[in-house]
Amino acid sequence: MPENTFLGPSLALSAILFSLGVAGVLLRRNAIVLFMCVELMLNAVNLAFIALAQFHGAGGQIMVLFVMTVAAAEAAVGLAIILAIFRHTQSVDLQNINLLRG
Amino acid sequence: MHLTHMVWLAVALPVAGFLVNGALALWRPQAKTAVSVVGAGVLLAAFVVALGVFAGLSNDPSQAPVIVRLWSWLPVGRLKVDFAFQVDQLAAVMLLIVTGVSSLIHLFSIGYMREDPGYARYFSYLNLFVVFMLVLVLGSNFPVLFIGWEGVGLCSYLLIGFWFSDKVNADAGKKAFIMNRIGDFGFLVATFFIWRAFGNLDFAYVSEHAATTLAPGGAVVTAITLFLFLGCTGKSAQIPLYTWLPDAMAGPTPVSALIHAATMVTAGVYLVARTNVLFAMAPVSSAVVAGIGAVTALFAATIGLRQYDIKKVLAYSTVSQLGYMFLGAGTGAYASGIFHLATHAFFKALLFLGSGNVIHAMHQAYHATHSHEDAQDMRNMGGLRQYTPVTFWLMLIATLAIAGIPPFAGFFSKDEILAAAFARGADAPVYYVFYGMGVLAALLTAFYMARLMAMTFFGENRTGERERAHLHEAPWIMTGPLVVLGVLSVIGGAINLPPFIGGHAALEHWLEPVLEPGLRFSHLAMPTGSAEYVLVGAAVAIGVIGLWLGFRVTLGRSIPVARAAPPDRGFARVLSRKYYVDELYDALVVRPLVWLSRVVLWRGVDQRVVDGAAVNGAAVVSRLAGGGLRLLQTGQVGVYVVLFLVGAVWILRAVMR
Amino acid sequence: MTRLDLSTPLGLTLALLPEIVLSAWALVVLLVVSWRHRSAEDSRLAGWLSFAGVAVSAAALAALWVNGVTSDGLAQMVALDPFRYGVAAVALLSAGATILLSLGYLERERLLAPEYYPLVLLATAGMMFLGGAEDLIVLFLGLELMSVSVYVLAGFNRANAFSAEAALKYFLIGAFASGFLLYGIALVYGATGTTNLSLGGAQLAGKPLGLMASLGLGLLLIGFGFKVAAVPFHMWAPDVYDGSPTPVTGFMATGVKAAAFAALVRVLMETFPAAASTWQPIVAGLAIASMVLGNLVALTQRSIKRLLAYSSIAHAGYLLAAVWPGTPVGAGAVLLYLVAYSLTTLAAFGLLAWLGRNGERDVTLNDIAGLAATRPGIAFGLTVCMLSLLGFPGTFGFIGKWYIISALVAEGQYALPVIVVLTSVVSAGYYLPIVMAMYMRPAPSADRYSAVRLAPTAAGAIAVAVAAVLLFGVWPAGVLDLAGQSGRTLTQTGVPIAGP
Amino acid sequence: MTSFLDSIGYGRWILHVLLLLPVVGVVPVLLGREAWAKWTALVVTLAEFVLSVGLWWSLIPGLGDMQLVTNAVWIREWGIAYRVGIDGISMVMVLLTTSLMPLSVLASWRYITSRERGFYALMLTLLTGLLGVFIALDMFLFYVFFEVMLIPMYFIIGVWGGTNRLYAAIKFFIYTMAGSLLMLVAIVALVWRVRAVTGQMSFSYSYLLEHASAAGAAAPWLFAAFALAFAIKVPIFPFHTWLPDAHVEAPTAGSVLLASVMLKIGTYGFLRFAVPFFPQVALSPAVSRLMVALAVIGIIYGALVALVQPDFKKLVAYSSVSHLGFVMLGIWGMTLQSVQGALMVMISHGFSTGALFLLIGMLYERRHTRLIADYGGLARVVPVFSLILTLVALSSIGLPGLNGFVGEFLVLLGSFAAYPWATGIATTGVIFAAAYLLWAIQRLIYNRLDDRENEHLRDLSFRELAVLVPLVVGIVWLGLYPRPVLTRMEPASRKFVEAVMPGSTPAATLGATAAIPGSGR
Repeated sequence: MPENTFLGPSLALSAILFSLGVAGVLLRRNAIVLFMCVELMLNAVNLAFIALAQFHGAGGQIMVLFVMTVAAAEAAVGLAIILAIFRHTQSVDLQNINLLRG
Repeated sequence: MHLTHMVWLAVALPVAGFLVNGALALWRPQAKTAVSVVGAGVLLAAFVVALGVFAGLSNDPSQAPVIVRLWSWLPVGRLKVDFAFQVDQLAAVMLLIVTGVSSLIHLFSIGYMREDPGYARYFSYLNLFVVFMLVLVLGSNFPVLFIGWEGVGLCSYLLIGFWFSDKVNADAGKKAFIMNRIGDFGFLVATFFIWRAFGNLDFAYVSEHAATTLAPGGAVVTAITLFLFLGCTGKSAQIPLYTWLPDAMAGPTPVSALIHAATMVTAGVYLVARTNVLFAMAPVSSAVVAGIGAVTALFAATIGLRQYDIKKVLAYSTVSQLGYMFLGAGTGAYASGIFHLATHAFFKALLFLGSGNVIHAMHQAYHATHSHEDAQDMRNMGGLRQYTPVTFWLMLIATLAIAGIPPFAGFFSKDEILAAAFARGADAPVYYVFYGMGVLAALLTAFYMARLMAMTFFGENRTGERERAHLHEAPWIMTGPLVVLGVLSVIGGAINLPPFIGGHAALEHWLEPVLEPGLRFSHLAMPTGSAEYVLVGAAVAIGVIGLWLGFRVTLGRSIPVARAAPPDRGFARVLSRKYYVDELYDALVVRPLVWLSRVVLWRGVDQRVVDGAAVNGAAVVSRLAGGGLRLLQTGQVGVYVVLFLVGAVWILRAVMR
Repeated sequence: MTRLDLSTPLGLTLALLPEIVLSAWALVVLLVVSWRHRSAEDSRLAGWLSFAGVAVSAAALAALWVNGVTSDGLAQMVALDPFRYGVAAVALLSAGATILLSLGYLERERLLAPEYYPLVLLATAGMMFLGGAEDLIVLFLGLELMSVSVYVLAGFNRANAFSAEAALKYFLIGAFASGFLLYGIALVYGATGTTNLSLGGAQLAGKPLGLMASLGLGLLLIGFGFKVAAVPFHMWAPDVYDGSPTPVTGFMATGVKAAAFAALVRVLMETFPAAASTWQPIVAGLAIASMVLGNLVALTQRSIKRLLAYSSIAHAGYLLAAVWPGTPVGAGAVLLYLVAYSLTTLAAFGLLAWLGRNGERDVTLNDIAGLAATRPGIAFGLTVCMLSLLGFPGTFGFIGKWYIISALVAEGQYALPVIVVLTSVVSAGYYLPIVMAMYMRPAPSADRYSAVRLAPTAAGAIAVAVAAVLLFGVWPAGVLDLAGQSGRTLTQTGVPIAGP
Repeated sequence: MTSFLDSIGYGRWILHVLLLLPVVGVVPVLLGREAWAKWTALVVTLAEFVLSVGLWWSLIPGLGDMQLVTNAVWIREWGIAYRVGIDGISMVMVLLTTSLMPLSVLASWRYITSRERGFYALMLTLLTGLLGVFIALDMFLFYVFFEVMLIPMYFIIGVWGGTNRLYAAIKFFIYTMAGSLLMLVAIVALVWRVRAVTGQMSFSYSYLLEHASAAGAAAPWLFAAFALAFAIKVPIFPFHTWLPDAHVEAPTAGSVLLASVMLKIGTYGFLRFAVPFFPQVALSPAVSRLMVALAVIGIIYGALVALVQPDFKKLVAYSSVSHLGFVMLGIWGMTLQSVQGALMVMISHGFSTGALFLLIGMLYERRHTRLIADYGGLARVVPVFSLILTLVALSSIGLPGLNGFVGEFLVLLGSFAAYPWATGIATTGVIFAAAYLLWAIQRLIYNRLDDRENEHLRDLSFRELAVLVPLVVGIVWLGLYPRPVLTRMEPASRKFVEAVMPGSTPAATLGATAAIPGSGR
């Protein structure tokens, strides 16, 4: 076991970053920014994985790699979707995107 | 032929008549000769059978009732109701009266209804009535009696509303049925009480075990008898359920004679006699019966004073006379009640048929001149004795009979009842009051009958100049039955001649086997000697005075024709409007009930509360709730995220509890 | 019962054969469509190829199932039990039906991009991994594979603003929810030291749940709540279901939901059986909220597609109610209900896809008025679907509800079943008007529906589904048995043995 | 007769054939020509009736147990089986159903003019559903039939009904379903509770009945769920408001079957399931007082509301509420007489109310109105119609000598001992019944014929007479000689009463059944 793991601070930082991401999603209206905030949440979790992996073996670290891959895939798909919507509305402001409701 | 076969034959004959006439009514309504032969023929045959039954029974030394079980009707566990007939002395008497009077009235109807398009239908109803009447008097237990009890009500309904195109007639029929049903409610409840107490519904069983099963004067027997009597008030038109009977005069006059005078309406008296032991064990109920009877006798007689429709007078007279019968039965003089029932059947049938002849003549006259005057209003009559002499003499006999003038039939029976009431006064003083009312009613009876005779047959004729030429006596087929009834009204008293003029109370002795259980509980010491003579003398005097006053007052002034008559004033108006009882019932019962049903129950409870608020309300609330929740779905991702986070916070709080 | 030795490559390959076949097939199809992607012909080719892939995968799955293959020792990453097979079957069923329904639909809607089909295959592979995941990593990967594919499918009708909006909403909130799920995985991993579900369960057994595990559980529930469209994480569902191409909607409502539920059941029953008292109230709350809201709001919908979207939220509620007991019977009920619901919903959306005329987005009640007079077959099929969704006896839906109620009552739970049935009564308020419109109202004109032509493939798929709904409704013994066995095996694999 | 039936193995196949034949009959109805549909349906329903008649002789006299029982595994794991069988009660209900069905088909002959194939197919399906309810001895099977028959009726009302049919159909469906779904929960709960005690899972009626005490503390809730389902079906006040709407909107055949058979399923359910499963609850003072009170309210309330209905069909619908109140009173009277009476009311009501609906349907075919005010004086134009209407109305009023009286009298007689006050109040129902029906009859066939449109109405045709005469015969026969029916039901009724209230009927009273040589076998 490593002596100085900074587990507590790492997890706290992770939680703070995650919360920042959540807050961003909650507060922002731009689809791209919103997506960036989601990415922030994912990376916050990655931090937690890394921190925890110090104790629990490689599983966490492997997970981080997968998460990064998945995030990349999501980004690709997501940006394409945002692009598609931009063609229709000429905007990525989510407040204008409410054709579907009720 | 054995007695048992005769019993069912007596019922089967009118059944056959009903079926044949019913078929003819539907498919060959014009075959009037066939209808007449069948309709009256089966009744005459039934009367012959009834004579045979009577003879058979009087030759039977055991005096025990003959029970004829036809089939098992309602067998459920302990309950074993057979469709069975019971012939005993009481049933035999009723059998004779019913078939006899019915035969006469059927014959009369052949003439009276000749011109009616519903001739066949009429006879089928009339036959059916006799069927049910016989079931009523022959039934050996409460449910079978109830078949007849309701069946005669049905026929009464059908016959009152015989000319149904007129709403008044149809209304009268319906009213009769529903008023009777109120009484039937009482009958049913009484039956339930009896079942609970006895576990059996046979008359024979109840008579035999009443003394050991029930406590004399106890609550149960009192309840049974009061509910039974409620049934009687409906069927026999006593206060408070009497109002249908005057309306029932809307039916053809022979129907009024048969059903609403001679037979059906006396069923209540028969029922009390049939269950005499129960009434005898319940002195309170008996007093109620006698009291209601006395009050009704007096009350109806007062209304009779001021009626102008000849049939209405007779109708109130019937109510009044039925009151006498109940006074007798309530006093414990069951035999006297039955006696009066028999004599009343003769003279009242005679009166109705006579009035039928009068109406027939009046109707013919008005019909000939196409006039639309009221053929039943006595103010349009007067002096008819020249035109319908036979009818006049016969009705005069009946009037004397009903007024209690010796030696006519009514004298003996009415006198016995009054004497019994007086005698009962010795141990229950309230009966003195009843007696007084009875005497007063007798006075009024004589008065209104005299008024009827005077207005109809005496004085100037008021029918009209042109019409007068068309007034004729009825044909022999109608007068013939009247003659027979006239003879019976004269000599009818002979069936129960009291000892003080040398008779030996034949009917009373004949009925003894049936009435004996009741008499054990309420023995009646009839007045004898000088007291008896005083009572008889007083009764006769009252009758004579009433008649004299009646003629005197009526003939003493000129009578305007109905069209020109001024409306009654003061108490006369109250009387002619029958104390406003119909209006009172309408305002207190009918209207509130319809209002309750329509406004409160249907529109209120049903449509507003149950359906509106609860059922459709649930649907509306669901839809509104859905609509409200739907508002969250704004299409805005921001809102979705907020809700998401609300849920997230809720879950995270829940896991960390 | 055949036991596979998972330490050998052959054993591993065999164990994952259906998924491997499907994934590989998807790549092959992708390769094919990369040079044949212009004409309707090409689209049809890709479709039939993909259907063949589904069939082959199904055959592999059947081989595993029939032989009762289980693992020798503890399965490490992917479960080898009938529950997985059942869920995989639902996913394949959903995929196969979706492909058949799409064959004509895409042509009619001029969506001639054959990439559609490989995406369906990949999403299906994702579902199978998700449903069979025995490890949180696999679970996450399966989930993302499925989700990313479905994001694209939702927005497949690029030219249509509704479709694009649906895709965007689904994607943004989906990614957001994935974050929660992932965080949950991290915390569970932190609390137990493993990503394996059963081993994690062994770690958590017999002691109170710590803070980290609790938070992990909560975050996982949030993530799954989103995927199964449980209230209050449901807001995306009506919009996305509404905007997506109709066959995709059917696919989402069935396959995605089934896989997510399977994973949820597995996580709760294998990792958190000891914490039942913690998650049961949450599951119950989600279930009740979903049943109530879904059914009530569905009452107010005019568009049938949107109505079915809300109804699918309600059905998520019923399924959550079946998750509540955490017993084998409950797991069996979930599985059976998923099968019943999937069959019915696929048929319903399939019919709906064909009733919507070209260019007309909403099919409302008015648009099916009097349908029965001229198109009795379609009307009958849709009626059977509505009755099955309603849970009416004689249909498969009833058997599903019966099983759920049974599972709840067996645990002495009465409130949930009562809410299940009461909200079902509410649901009659919107299912029946659909039947009513078809049978009891006159058609606007005699030839109103003469243009409705079902493609033979779609008609065949729908007919089979409707027939199955009726058959299993009357003769459910076989599927009940399968579901029951599958449910039982779920806990058996949860028996902890020595870790790696 | 019995030996003939034995020789063809009647008892072994009859119940299955009765259930299957209508479903099989649906095929030719749907595939054949439109014009043939009614003939096919008539033939099938008549065949069904003829086949079912043999049941009359196939029960062992004096035995109150289930007979002709079949037991075939359906869903083994859940203890669900295809279990069917009958006792005296269900036999009579089956015969009631099969006898009314051909009449309903005949009554639809000219009434149904569109989509005939669909209509008659639904009628046949409905027949299977109705029969299934009465002969199912497995709770699962029962529940399936109980619900399945809603569908045909829903379509019959909704497609061939009157102007407000959509509302009526959905109300009927949802209302009934609401109750039955709660019962479903109760059934499952009972099964699991029994399993917890005995270790065996079974939906068998007899097994559950034997072990129903396992319900324990949950019994009141389970009873409530059963009772609610059946109370809605009966319907008991205040769950009755679906009935007038459904009746008024339904085509004649629908109304007839709804009133004559479907309502009886509610009371049958009480007799067969709700009360025997949970006797302690059903007979607890609170529950029995409540049920008796609701029964009496139903009697009076139904009659009073019927009094003021302008629509004759609605009037008859409310009169059903009143009549079914007698049945409920009889069941809770819990004596042999009252239970037998309740069963007789069920049968009688089937005949007389069915006939009333048929009659008003015949008028409606001629004049296209059901409002009483549109008629009057009809007795002059249509005497045969009027005669039958009067007779049927009198039967419904409970005129002794006709069928209506027998049941009501026995119910009241039997209930009086336990509930004198309630029975007394209920007895006033006879007054109100006379009031509302006679008033309606008067306004229909008596009074002046003042509407020119009524002057040339046709009297009943031969077909219509063929529909009505069997009912009239039944009305008179059951009124005068109900003994064959009573004796056939008595063993089952006795079993019910004794099971629910042990020791209530002393052994000495068994005489009635023993003393019937010549009837039955």
